[in-house]
Amino acid sequence: MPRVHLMSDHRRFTGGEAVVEAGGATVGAVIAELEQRFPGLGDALTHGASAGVNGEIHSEPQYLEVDPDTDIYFVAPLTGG
Amino acid sequence: MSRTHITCTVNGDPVDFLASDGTSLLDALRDELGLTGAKEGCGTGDCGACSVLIDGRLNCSCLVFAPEAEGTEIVTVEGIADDDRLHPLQQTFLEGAALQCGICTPGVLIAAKALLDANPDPTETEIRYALAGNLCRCTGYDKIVRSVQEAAVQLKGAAR
Amino acid sequence: MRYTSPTTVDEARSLLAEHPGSRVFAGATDLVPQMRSGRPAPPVLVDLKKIAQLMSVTHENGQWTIGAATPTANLTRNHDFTAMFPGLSEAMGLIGSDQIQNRSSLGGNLANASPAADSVPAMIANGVQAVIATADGTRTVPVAEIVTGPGRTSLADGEFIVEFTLADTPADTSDAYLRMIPRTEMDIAIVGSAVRLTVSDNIITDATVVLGAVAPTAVTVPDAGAALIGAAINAGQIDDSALNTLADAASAACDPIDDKRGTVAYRRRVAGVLTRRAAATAVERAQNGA
Amino acid sequence: MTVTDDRPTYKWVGTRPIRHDGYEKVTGKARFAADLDLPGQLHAAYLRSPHGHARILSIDTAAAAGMPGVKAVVTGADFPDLDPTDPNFDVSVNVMARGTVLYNGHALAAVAASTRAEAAAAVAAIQVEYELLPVILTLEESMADGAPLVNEHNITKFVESDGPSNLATSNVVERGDVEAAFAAADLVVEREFDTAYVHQGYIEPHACVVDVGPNGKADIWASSQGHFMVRALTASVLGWETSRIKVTPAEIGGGFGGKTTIYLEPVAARLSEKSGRPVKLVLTREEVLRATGPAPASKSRIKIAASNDGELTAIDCWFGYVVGCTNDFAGLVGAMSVASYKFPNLKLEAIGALTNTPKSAAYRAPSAPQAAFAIESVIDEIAQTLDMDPIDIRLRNAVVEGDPTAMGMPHPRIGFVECLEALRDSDHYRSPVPDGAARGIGAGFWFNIGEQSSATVNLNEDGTATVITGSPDIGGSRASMALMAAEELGIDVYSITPVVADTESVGFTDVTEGSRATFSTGMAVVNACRDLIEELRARAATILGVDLDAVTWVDGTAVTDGKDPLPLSAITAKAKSTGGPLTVTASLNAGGAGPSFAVHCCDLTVDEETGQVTILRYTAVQDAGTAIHPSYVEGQLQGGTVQGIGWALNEEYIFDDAGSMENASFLDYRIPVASDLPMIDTIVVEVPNPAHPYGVRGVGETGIVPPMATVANAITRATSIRMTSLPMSPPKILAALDTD
Repeated sequence: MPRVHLMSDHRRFTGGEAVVEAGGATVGAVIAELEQRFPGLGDALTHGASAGVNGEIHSEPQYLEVDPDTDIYFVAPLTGG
Repeated sequence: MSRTHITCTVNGDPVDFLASDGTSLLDALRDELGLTGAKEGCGTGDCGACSVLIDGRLNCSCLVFAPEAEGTEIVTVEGIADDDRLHPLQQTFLEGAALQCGICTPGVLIAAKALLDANPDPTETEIRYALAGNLCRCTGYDKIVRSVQEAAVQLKGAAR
Repeated sequence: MRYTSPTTVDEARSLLAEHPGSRVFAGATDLVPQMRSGRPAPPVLVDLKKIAQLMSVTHENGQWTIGAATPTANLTRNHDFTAMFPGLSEAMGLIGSDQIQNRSSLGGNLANASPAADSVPAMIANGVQAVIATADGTRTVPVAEIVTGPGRTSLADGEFIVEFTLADTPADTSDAYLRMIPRTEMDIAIVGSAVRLTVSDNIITDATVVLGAVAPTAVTVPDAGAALIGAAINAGQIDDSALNTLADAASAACDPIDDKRGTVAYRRRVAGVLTRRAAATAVERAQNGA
Repeated sequence: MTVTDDRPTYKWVGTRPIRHDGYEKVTGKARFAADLDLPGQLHAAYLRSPHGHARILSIDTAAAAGMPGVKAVVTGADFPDLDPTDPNFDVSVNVMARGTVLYNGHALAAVAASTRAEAAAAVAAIQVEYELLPVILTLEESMADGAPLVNEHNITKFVESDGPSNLATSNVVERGDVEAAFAAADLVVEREFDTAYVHQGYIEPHACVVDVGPNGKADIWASSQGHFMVRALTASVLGWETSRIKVTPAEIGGGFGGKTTIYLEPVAARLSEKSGRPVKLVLTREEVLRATGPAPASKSRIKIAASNDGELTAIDCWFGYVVGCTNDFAGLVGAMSVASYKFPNLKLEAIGALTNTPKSAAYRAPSAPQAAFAIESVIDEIAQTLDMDPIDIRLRNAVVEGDPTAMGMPHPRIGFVECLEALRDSDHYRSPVPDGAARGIGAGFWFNIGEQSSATVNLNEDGTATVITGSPDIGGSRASMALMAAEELGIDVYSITPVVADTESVGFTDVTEGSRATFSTGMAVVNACRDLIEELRARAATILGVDLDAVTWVDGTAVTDGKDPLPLSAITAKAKSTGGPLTVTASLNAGGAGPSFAVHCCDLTVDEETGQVTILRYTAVQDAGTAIHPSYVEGQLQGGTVQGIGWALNEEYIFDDAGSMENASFLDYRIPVASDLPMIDTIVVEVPNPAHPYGVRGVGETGIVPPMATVANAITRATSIRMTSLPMSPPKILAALDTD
């Protein structure tokens, strides 16, 4: 299952776990499963984070496809100057 | 506010226009004559983007009241090329990438021309002080200074 | 607002009398920023630059006469003048950019009454006199008596400065002006220090020290002058203890404020440092006949 | 000088043609937003709050509306109230205050009149009654227990919240066991730092002209870093459908992040709508400084553990950013600058605190410079304590591909080590430090971002091409687009006309920020060109009477065995007979923006009697991936460096106790002038970004990250004092020397 790496700010939903596994073929599906297991986390990830997948950061990752061995890093939204 | 009829020479052409007495020469050039090359970056003489030559002297046109232009000869960035041939400073600025956004460029070119008109062989330090009244936020001045140096070399070569 | 450009002093005098609240100007380098920052526009602007007397520089019979509206660049490009008054020229060469110096004038720099005006300490140190057009004639006063506080002068309504006079410096006398600004250009002085002195047989026989930007007006510091007078010059260097006394006197004379440009402590400290350095430069010039 | 890491050889990429928009810019013909005038145009002016924080009890505009020349007046009542949860709520409130002014300079009314003078006179006639509220100016005041609210609508992001507060955001990132690492360390250095508000300082004040026609459609000409952004935000603030607005990009006179948002356009649009006339709105310099985007002030605490041989084993740091009066600051990731080094144990906490000061905006590598100043200073202190060369300690700990970023995701291929080595081997670093001077080193990086871009490439009948994009050109990007298109198509770079088109003439493109234009929009151009080449091959096959597979595209010609090569111009000349015009559009949402690392080196002197710093020599080394137009890459490095030097030495916002900015002019907000500086030498390192067809990394942002620490570290080595507060102005340096 894809491994999800959480910012510290989101670990309050997982009882402190920094890395959790969740099934799904897309980042959106992974988030949906996390919401089921950790109510509130899905919403926080959807609205307050970007996702780093395969070395690329995506601000709207919902439909991004992931493999079972993918690492998903949720990070604070990135901006530029 | 009363309006004054002003007659002067701009970039070699005799012109006349009406301007309110409190209007700056910068606004008169831009609004009455349509010469928008000179820019307003501050309106207080601190950035040099509005630089023009008045009777050969470098001025911030934002500090000059329009009626003061009566009878003067004014040169703006629009007037420094020789017909279709760019002034060597314009050419070296292009070749040397001495501009990024380009908003300060008209004023810098005029200030650099005033320098080279008076001092054909300036040192780097002289160039830097001569351009100290022209703020540029994009380039860090490096390529501007180098391009002025290159133009000085070309102008001296042409003068020989 | 109406722009006028009289061609005689009389004409300017009449305009000012007819239109109370009107303003004379030369370079407008202070006037325009003041108007932009919301200060009320005067009903009539009186441009003094069309009056030949105010735009001329003459040197006759050991005396310089400088029109009050003359651009400072005209003076800093005048080699005779800069050779005789290197410190005053330095001060004028520090008033803003080349663009500003093609407009700024000694009259404007003085009458604007900024505590930080660069040319004022150097003018006072050199004993410059101001010739003022009054309602019905002229009066002549030392530059030191013009400014009475920030933005305030002893000029009565309708009065304006016509010209400045100053005498040639003797060969054994010279001056220097230094100021502290955070950048190298385009700043207002945090501290300015002008020193004029005379060196005779390796002894300083006369000295005047005037500070700018450290008090409501430029201040002459008699104690600092006194610290220099009598000091020995050894191989071009002023006696150390005299320099220390000088620096302490300069610092002690400061009555500065904390503002966006500098702190009280900084101004006091640097007033001493710059005065010491300016004195050293002035000595070098005096001994080299500059 | 360029260091190339197995970079392919190109014909056009990496050359230095004269930029296509250059002629207009050296002859005064380039049209910036304030250069445009429309027939019948009105001029607008703002009323701005003279108070740092106040409730607006009433606004009486009746007298103003009746003044000579006045055609329209607007206040907050003329704009819809967005829901506080709307992502554009803060922009909306900043554009025009509703009910409360949040900072001195906050706009609360505007007037359109026939002349600027009439508009200004009418503004002065607007009567406002205020009820003064407490003014919060510092991080300590903002975070104090029981502190009054800066902005009653602020809800903290990222953490659980029980109502409005002054906390904007809070992020924590941790890995390893920081406590254990500190306990076991040979050396621990801990320091606190602070930095002042600084402004982007673009020379062009914000400007726009807006004409709302009788059909309700708005034509906007504006200077911005993204005209699609202007369209979206303006529509949102006005409560309009996006399709009512067309935005034409004017030339932009500098942005540096500060023009990634809007201030004026909805105001000018409403004034135009009410008056039925075009309205021009141009800010004064004072307004730019008082009411547009400063970068946040900051405080920080940094604690780093090291072993005696220079391994950095742990970092524990806290950053507090002072973000101004609203909470759409999203730049805390900049604090991730710690990820320049491996740090097996790491704790990073960053908060944003609200104050009654202007809403902050992005500025080149947002929030990274403040963090890098602190971290690079502490690392330098460790190097000094261990008597290590400052480059060696960085090489010993520098991240390479696969090492984790602060948030854990591995770094892609990066060029930090290459930059450090390039500086180590440079003439500057190998030269002795001049007598009386000292040398400092600093480093930093920026992630860069990708996002959405579109490009259309039209081939013209004569074999030339027009490259149309939606990325405003803030530093020479048109030339880069033309170079990449020339490389792809195989035609002369001067046969290409790069154009930045309006919102109705090119596909959607995100704002030019995060150093993304040459990366993402460039990639769209390359994709369009590659599709076009496929089409050119097909047309050539038709003309030559061969199979498509038999045609290859080589250096601007269609090549097939046994026949003369067919140049592009021969194909475009027969476009009509082979299927019609040759034009292709490409769009993408780019991932894979490559981080760009930099290392800077500075020689300077300190006048220990006045505190004045003089910079003698400066070298900026940076990884550009591939430099498409090296002159403009160098220019980005030099410009960012000098902005950083200004930030280091003299730039700062000075507020009085009531929150009024005391130095709102270029005279007293001291950006560097030409005589302050030496030449800025550059070394462009090229470690290609594998995610871009030409290996491009954005270069615009990183240059501003290292200078503050570079200068501070040199000052320390010159004087033995450690400056921990920016700006390092002469009074602060002298005070530090005196207390040392």
